[in-house]
Amino acid sequence: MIDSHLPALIALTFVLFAILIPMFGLWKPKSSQPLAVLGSGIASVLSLYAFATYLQTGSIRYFFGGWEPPVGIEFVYDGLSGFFVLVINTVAFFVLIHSRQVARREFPGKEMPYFALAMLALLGFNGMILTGDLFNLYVFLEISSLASYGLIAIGSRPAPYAAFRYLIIGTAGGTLYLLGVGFLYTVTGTLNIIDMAAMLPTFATNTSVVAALVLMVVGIGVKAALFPLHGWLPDSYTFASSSSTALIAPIGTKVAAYILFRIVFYLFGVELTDAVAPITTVIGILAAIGILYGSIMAIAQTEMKRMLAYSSVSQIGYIIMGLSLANPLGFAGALLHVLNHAVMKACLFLVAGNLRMKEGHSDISKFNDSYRKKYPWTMASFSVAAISMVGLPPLAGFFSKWYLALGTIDNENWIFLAVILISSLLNAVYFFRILEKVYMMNPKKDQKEGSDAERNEVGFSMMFPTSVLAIALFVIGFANAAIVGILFNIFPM
Amino acid sequence: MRRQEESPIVLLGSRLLSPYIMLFGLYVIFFGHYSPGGGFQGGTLLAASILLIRLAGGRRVSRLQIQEFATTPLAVFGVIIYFATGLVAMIMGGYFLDYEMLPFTGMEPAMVRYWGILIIEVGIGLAVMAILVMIYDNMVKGEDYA
Amino acid sequence: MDLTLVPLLAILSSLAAVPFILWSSSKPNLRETWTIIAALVKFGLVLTLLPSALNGESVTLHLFDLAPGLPFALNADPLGVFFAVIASGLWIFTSFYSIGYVRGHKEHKQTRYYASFAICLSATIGIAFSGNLLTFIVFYELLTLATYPLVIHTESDDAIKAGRKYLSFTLTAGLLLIAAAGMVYYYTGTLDFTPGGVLGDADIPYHMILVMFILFLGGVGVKAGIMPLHGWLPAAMAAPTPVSALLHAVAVVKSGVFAVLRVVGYVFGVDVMGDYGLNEILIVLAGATVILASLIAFAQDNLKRRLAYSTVGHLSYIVLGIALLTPLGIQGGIMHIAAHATMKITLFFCAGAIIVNLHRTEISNLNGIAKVMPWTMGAFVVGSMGLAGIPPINGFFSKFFLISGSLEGDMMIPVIILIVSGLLNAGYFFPIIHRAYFKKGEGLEKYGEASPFMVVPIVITATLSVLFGLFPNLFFNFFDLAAQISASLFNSATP
Amino acid sequence: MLDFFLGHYAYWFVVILMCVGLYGILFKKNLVKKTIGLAIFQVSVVLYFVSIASKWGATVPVKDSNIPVEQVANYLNPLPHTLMLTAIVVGVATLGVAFTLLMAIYNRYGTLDEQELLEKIQ
Repeated sequence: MIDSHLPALIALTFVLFAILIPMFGLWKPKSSQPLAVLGSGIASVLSLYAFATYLQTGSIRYFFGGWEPPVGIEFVYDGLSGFFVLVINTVAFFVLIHSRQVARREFPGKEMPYFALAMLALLGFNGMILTGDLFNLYVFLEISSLASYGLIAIGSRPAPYAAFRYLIIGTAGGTLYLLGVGFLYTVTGTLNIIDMAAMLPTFATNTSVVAALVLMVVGIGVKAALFPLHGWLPDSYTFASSSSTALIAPIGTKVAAYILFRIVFYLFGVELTDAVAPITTVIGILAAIGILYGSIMAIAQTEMKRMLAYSSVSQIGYIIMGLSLANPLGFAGALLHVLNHAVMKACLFLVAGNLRMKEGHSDISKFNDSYRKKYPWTMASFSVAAISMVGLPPLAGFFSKWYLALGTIDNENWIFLAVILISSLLNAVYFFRILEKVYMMNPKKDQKEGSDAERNEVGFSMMFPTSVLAIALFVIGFANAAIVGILFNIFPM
Repeated sequence: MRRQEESPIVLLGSRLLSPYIMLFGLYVIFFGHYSPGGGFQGGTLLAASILLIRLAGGRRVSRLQIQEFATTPLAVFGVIIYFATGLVAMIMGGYFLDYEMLPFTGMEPAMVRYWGILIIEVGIGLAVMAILVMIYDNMVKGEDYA
Repeated sequence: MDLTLVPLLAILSSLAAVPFILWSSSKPNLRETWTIIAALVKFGLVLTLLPSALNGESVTLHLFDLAPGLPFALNADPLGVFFAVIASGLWIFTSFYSIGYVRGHKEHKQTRYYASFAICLSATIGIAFSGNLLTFIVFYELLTLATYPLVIHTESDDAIKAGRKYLSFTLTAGLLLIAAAGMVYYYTGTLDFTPGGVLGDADIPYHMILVMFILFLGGVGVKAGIMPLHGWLPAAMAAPTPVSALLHAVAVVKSGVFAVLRVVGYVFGVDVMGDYGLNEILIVLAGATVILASLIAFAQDNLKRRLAYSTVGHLSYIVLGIALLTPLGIQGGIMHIAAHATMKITLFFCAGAIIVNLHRTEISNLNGIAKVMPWTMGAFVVGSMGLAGIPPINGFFSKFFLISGSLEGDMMIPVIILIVSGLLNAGYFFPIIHRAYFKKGEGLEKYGEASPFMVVPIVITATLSVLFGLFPNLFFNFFDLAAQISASLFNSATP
Repeated sequence: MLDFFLGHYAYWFVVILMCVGLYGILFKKNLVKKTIGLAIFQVSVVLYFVSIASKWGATVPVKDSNIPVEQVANYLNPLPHTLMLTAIVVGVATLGVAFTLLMAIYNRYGTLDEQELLEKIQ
């Protein structure tokens, strides 16, 4: 009986905990974080169970209020949404475990609002992924965005300004998306994705549809930080508190990328998308530029979180590029990269959080030899995640690049292939720079010798999620054949 | 020109208007399920009536109306009404918010829906009112929340 | 006896030693015992595969899928066993030698050194036993990564620079290899190493074959030190000498050469190489490298750098032999893998012994050292004579086959290149011997022979060079093995 | 041509409003004015939705005994209006968050001028 309710239950878990946290939080502020962990933990278990159910019985459609579409709002739990929900909830679960210490240190006294907002943001993300209704998607988009603005504003001194800039750009993007939905609604008279997908082919030549597609892609592109629209991202990720960044960075842009997948593959379908406007080509090129731009900018950064933020711009490019290839290999590669990048980036930002916790900064130029003595496990996790980002086998990062590379070869798109390979090298430059500093360099003679440093590792609640995510990279690497097998089945064509 | 003391005319006018706005808000909420209206609009009107007094009378007067600390629980309570109604429907075997499944015995389905929607609207109205007042209060306090 | 799991165990045996090495980092004796146990176990495991390899059989193992349709496949075929025997056998000597060298030199961070070394060996054996290109890439990149800490072991500025150079060369190479593998997979749908190649049956436009070949060349050519991709090798001499000895004379560079053979013989196939004239590219590059590297070696005063350039030259002997595409040429190339390994490791060991014992790295300082280090310099003579191609050392044998191979293919230029290069080898090695034996040294009174930990491996490897020259089939039947591998490439190519 | 302009006057109004909003977002230096621009931008889309749902001579979609259900033309389409109700709520929430952020910015830096802010942050 519970099976048919799963899509709603996943999202409603977050509603429940978004209520519970303020209730208990007013009375006992310390209970916020355990509650948030519990909430996301329940959601992760439900998503895992739902995905297992999906693999056995197929997709689930959930009609709210019993009204069948196109009248009512529905949640669609199919392979794509199931995969994304599973990824983001699991990653969020680990990040929230990590947040306990960070919250106490970086924003004491604001735990209750922080974790309530985190729940709302996750509600928004889950809702965006699960909903089968374009307008409902907009609402969830705004819920998640508003919560994200709040989460980003909780941070260092300039954080509110970064959040405000994100708010302006993000809301404008959301509004453009809404306008696009309006155009489609005037043409088709429905808002349900499945319903609209059936009708759209007859309106392919309608200029409203062209405009709608462009508006929606631009609007979502802002949220996904697609290359020229990424301006908000570096500042937001740098100035926000460690735990906000770790929560939003692996999840936020992925969900926006998910919407692009939904629009391109499910709403319009690839042939129709290309017949309407050369969207896949354009976003492919933008993604390629973004990959190179992000990597080069990352090399230029001296602050670790900022470097990782630019690296995110680059990595989201991989995902969008996989989408633009529009073949099974590119699709599987992009989705695998969603998983890999979520895990890698979460791990890397948690490492940055660990360093900020202990050192008070994450400035690369101050990294030195002593770190490997002081934080052996943190730095080991960092190494694993970094090597995976570079894309060396047998870690997870290699395989998503492998499938993406196969996808580009399949399309005979040699430029994209070159971009993927070059960017791996650029990744190597900015990650090995840190590894070299921490593991390979002798400190200068006048500095304190590395061997004098005492071991000063972060506590279990921070180390556990960091190391679990690092180990997950090995597991994903070795199990990728099974994962990709599932992803191939999800491919909608 | 800024004046610290209250203006009796404004306060009196607001006190006169406020109950009518509130009444209209209640009307909008309670007739929302079968005519134009509903929880959002009604809640906004309720909030307007409260905010009018707060604007005109300042904190001293407004404390007599709804205390600041009460807004969060009220909002949570409103959301809980909404959430619980949906959940009850779910537990009774329907979809979330499937009013037909609500456990009102001896009523035909249409009437169950009628009452179901009304309960939801009340919840929403309460939540909207409380949250709007909360936003106002927090802004007046001018604290740095970020 | 069921051998299915042996290749996997051979790979894992040194990897399994890593935790023990790390765990016993504060007890040097115990730590080094682990290394030696791992080396012996590994060698023993590899040896058990030898009989079946001599029968031309392969031991295959499909563990799990790395990607759908691309299993993590281990395939201990004759070629793989051949390479694995050399690498794991020489690791035993290097382990003993390392103990002498590292302690004698009082190196820091010895635990990291031994752990990285063990991982390197796992990766090398993995490369030897890879059954398809994807598995191969996995180990190839692992080797890159594990060698990096060894290259910059001294942590001096030079070493850091060398490390960066090494990484930028090898990582780029790895990416090119990935691209090449992707293209092969796209056109043929398989990445398995098949004797005779997989590209022969596929319908591929000429320019694509060419692109793939160039990508492969870039991918494997870096580790094989083909000019102009050799730049990292002399720089990597900043590493401690045992590293240079095993990795930069045997494991890493031979993996590159081994990869060339895999690509030529098992991916492209001899026929495809010949039909498209790809071997000519390889002959030109390898021939030029042989001559140029020898000439550059003349100009080096640093002993290890001279040896490094000599390595670059000799690697291209092997590549040249493969590129001849004649049975004897390939046989000669394969034998030269073994021959060069024993000879060059001897020379590097000697260089290391000199560094530890006398703290001298420049050739111009080596006057008269034969008097204090007779055993070491004796071995040095054997090694350099072998590289110059003087019988009865095994270098002569492989060179003989290389020349026969070129004659078999009616190619005169490679013959000339090989003969000239032999003379050049003699030209840059004999002055060292001359200095050591016939010039008068200064300040040598207080020194004696190096520690037995170092001298014994040196003497053994030098003896092995001579023994394999006299009896090529001694112990491991290298000669038969090489002949058989070479034949397998041609037999299956002509159905 | 004139018909085209006059016939779509509601849309032209929306377009102009949208441009005003965009101008505010892009070119105003004061963050409050930017926020106002954002609000105008959002409202223009709301008005667009309302305008597509407008219908002459139709009534609210509550069943009227005088108008048979079959005469759909006599009932308004309620959907765009309800959607916009939600969109307005979203807009209000956005404004709320924006002003909270602005207050935080003002408390920390004492200015809302973008130029000055950037200088102070650097």
